[in-house]
Amino acid sequence: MSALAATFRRDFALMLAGGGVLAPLGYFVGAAMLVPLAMGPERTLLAAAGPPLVWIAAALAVLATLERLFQADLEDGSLDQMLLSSAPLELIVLAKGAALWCAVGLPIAVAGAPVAIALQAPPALIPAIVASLGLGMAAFIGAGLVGAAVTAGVKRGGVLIALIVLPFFAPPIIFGAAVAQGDYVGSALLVLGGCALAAAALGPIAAAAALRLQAE
Amino acid sequence: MSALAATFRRDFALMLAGGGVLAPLGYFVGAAMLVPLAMGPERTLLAAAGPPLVWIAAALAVLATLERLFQADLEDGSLDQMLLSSAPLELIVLAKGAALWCAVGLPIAVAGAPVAIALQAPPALIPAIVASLGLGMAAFIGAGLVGAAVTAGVKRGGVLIALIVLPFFAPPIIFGAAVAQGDYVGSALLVLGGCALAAAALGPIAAAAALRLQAE
Amino acid sequence: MGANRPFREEPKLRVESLAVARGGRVIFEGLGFVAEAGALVELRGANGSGKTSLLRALAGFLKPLTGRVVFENIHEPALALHYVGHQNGLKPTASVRAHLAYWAGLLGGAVTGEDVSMTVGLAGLADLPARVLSQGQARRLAIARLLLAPRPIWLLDEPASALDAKGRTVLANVIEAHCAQGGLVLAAVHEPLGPSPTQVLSIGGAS
Amino acid sequence: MGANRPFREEPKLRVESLAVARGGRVIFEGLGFVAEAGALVELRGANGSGKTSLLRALAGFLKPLTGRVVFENIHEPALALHYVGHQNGLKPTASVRAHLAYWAGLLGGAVTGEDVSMTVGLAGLADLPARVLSQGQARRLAIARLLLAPRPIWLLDEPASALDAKGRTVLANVIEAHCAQGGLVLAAVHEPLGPSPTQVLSIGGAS
Amino acid sequence: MFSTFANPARFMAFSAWAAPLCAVAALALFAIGLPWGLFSSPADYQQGETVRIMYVHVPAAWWSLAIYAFMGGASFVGLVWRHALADVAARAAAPIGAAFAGLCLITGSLWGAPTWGTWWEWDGRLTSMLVLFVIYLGYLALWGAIEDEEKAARLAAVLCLAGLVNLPIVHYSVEWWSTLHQASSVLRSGGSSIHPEMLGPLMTMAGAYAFLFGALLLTNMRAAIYRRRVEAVRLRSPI
Ligand code: HEM
Ligand SMILES: Nc1ncnc2c1ncn2[C@@H]1O[C@H](COP(=O)(O)OP(=O)(O)OP(=O)(O)O)[C@@H](O)[C@H]1O
Ligand SMILES: Nc1ncnc2c1ncn2[C@@H]1O[C@H](COP(=O)(O)OP(=O)(O)OP(=O)(O)O)[C@@H](O)[C@H]1O
Ligand SMILES: [Mg+2]
Ligand SMILES: [Mg+2]
Repeated sequence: MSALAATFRRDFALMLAGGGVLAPLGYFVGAAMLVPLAMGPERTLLAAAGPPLVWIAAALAVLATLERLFQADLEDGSLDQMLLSSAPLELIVLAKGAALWCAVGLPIAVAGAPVAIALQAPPALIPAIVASLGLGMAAFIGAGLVGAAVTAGVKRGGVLIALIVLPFFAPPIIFGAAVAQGDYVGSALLVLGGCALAAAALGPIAAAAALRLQAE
Repeated sequence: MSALAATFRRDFALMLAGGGVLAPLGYFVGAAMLVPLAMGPERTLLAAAGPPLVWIAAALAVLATLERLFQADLEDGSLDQMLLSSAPLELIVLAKGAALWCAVGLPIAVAGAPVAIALQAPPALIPAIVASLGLGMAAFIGAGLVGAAVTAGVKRGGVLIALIVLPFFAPPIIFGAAVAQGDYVGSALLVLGGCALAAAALGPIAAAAALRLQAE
Repeated sequence: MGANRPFREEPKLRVESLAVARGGRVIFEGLGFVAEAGALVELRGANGSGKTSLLRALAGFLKPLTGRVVFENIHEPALALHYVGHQNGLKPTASVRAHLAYWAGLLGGAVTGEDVSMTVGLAGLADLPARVLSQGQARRLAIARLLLAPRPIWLLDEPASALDAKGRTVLANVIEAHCAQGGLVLAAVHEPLGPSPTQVLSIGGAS
Repeated sequence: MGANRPFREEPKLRVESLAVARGGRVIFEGLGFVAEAGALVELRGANGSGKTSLLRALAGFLKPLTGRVVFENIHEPALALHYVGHQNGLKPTASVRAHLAYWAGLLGGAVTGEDVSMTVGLAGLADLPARVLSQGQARRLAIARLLLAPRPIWLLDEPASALDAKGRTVLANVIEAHCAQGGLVLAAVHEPLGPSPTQVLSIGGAS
Repeated sequence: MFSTFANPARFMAFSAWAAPLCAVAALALFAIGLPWGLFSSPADYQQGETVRIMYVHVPAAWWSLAIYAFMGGASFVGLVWRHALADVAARAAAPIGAAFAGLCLITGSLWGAPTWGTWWEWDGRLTSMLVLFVIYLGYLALWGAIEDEEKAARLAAVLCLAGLVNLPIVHYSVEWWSTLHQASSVLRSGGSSIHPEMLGPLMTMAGAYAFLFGALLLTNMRAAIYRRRVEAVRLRSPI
């Protein structure tokens, strides 16, 4: 177990170091703030189109943090040590994902509240939006782990990763956007919960399988 | 001069290697395709809100390619060689920027046409949109060079870079979105041209200054 | 499992007609040898002859083309190996202390970081981020892994690179102590490490 | 400017009361020496004593705290230096040939890559991406830079690391030839390079 | 892994005659199905003649899903039993599946223009199908990005298995969020509800697509195996 605790602590610390939580947050908020810029001042339009875009900003913010997730470990030799650990790689990857969720997913979910308001989401929906983002982030990260692991060996995989991972981001985004628009909130949240569970359970297994092949 | 040619050729080749032009394209198209997913099927809404979002997708696609631009050079020692080159660093950075524009900016501008159509932009506007994207990409890259240089030393700068660069992305996005919406197209294109020129002229100088400090 | 406890299992390594290919080219074929507990095996060969490839195949990172690698008298296969490769496996932003703590957890270490960094001569640098370490200091940190968690078999890839004279003697002592404990050390080298090898394995000339 | 042309300028390096600090800590101070054309200066010192810092200060990458570095009889300052550091400066996806072509352009080289890769013993690997090169092969590629473009002053940081015996002799010959041409070589080393140094500079014990 | 090439040897023998046979069968069924569907089958009472696109569209859709499922199975076998032939099969099927998916998208939107009055709509089925198409592309892109075949095969297999989750989404999308696209009328519990006069040609075309897939798959696999054999020979000769 202490291998997992160590991995979690280490990765969490690494993500806070340099840039810190602020960085992905900045990306998220920045990307979201581009929307009003692009769409112009009409509040009606923004009110209609804005809220779901919170999800795009969130998805892309996660994507930006995924590229180097395993690539760095592969290049600097850390992956070798992960493979020699006393704990199975699957759990170690799970711990890394958990650290990512705490360091990036959670802050973004929380920041989702002000951002959603800025994008004219009805205040009544904010709690649901934050909750849905929290679940959605878990789903994104679970799927992202696989994409990151599969492309770890590829140079500039960060953009190939987008091609591979975005399809898997589609379901959470669709249902998350539904929440943001106030459509069938309850059931959408359920589906998101399902996505999150499935991703958290299957993601690490697939990612570990891919990583074993990466270490050469 | 051959130093610049060599830099351009090398960087262009590096960007095509692994992932290739397809990669940033995939990111761009992927990000743009998320919009309808998030906004749902109402085509009227999409027609109103969609086209400007092409610019957000484009901006974020560039952002994704910026992170490692100088960070890798710093870590693997290539920056030292750039500093020892017979040509001034400013010009070498310019050449790198030019390579980035050709390998990423141009393809995205071209891909802007189908994407804009998918986002319900009026076909008559497509040529203007593509042209504006071409100019906007130059502006993005010029500003991005500075951000990449300043954050080269920072781990996971890719997300910090967003914070630093996105403000500079705002003007091109505003005017570019105006073009996408068919507002004062002509003058907007002029402004974009101005942004592009300014960024291409000043970006490399500022970036080079920052890089000199990075090499320690 | 304390660091002081010798390896009663008498670990043994048997390699049978091993062949390794990289990127579609056979690097070496038909390699076989046996290494007993307490042995120090030096791998020698020209640049590109396949020393690193062999070590990575032994560690299980690289699937061999043919042949097999057998560890005998190893009770916990997950805890059998240490690998110190060309790459030190450091994170630029993490401090020396943080690295030791992480590895202790990851590899199931029992020793405290303080003693270890003292041994390898990193005392006083505990709070520096790895980014600022000198080449040799970084290498010492990687070598510190060997002392953090007791594991019977050590696979070392040019462990002495970038080390100064003092660093080399420390390394030599560490290796000797491990062999004396009944550990098994395989090291790829270009020059002798110091302790006289019980076995020297030369890998065929590269391209 | 052909590679064969000796350096008529008789390059000369004068360092006066140099002090370098890293991250707020003074690494060394009051360092002064003069190196004449044709000299091979070996820098020695424990890990962390500041060899790399000194070389980077001489190269102008690192701003010294105090003191100054003067190059004499150098007509084109931009073409004065070669620097081979701990990092080889390779791009994993670029081929050996691509690297040589790039450096030739960047550094204003005159020689063709073929001869060079022949000299350093990379012939036959020209099309391999740097990613797959072995440690020593990568080092050889970095050393090939020295031959690509003729520059009077070479700053080498542990140039022989990861090189096999053959590689070391090649390196020694290259250095001797350069000095014989009136070039100037400063090399940080832990063991002698081969050619007898005209000057050995020891940097004070590290913190 | 090379021991398993004894098995591919048998496969080569089998495919040597199976591939052309599939090709012939496909041609024959197309020869029957196309005229039957495009000319002699009844027009739809609402959609009129455009309904005939169905005979191209629907089989393409079905098989693009089936092929991905097939790839999933092959990937699983390749990963678990390290069966070289399975890797080859998955890789060989991908471009065909991608082509069918693309065909489904194109014919679909061609069909949509007259019947729905729009080329494209972000409706559940259409979107999920587009996602499947992108997954195909990602799978192929990954293969392209990794030089080492062995490694590419395993990594792509992992990706392919992960992508399986999209299949049920595509199939049930019409029921989950019922928008434009019509629900299943053939592949549904409780028997098909489609007009038998249409069912005939539709099934003939489905069969034709099946044999077309078989023929293309086997030829692709043969080509890949020949390439790998050359590789194997090179592997045996040290540098
Ligand atoms: C780009 C647009 C379209 C796409 C991507 C698309 C996609 C699909 C897919 C994936 C299936 C197979 C579903 C399954 O069996 O699981 C399907 C079946 C079908 N599609 Fe489409 N479709 C499109 C447009 C249309 C249009 C415009 C029509 C007619 C109005 C249509 C009529 C049908 C019919 C009749 C079936 C067979 C349903 C069944 O019996 O299972 N499609 N389509
Ligand atoms: N993917 C690949 N494609 C082609 N050749 C490869 C690939 N990977 C490694 N090689 C070759 O395999 C050989 C063995 O490399 P390896 O790192 O094992 O050598 P080494 O003995 O460790 O050399 P060194 O002493 O320089 O560390 C090298 O010649 C290298 O070029
Ligand atoms: N940013 C920094 N903050 C604090 N200390 C630093 C920083 N950068 C370097 N140092 C210290 O400076 C010292 C000199 O480092 P340098 O790389 O010059 O040593 P070196 O002589 O090259 O050692 P080696 O032989 O291991 O290469 C090291 O002790 C290192 O820890
Ligand atoms: Mg090696
Ligand atoms: Mg040094």
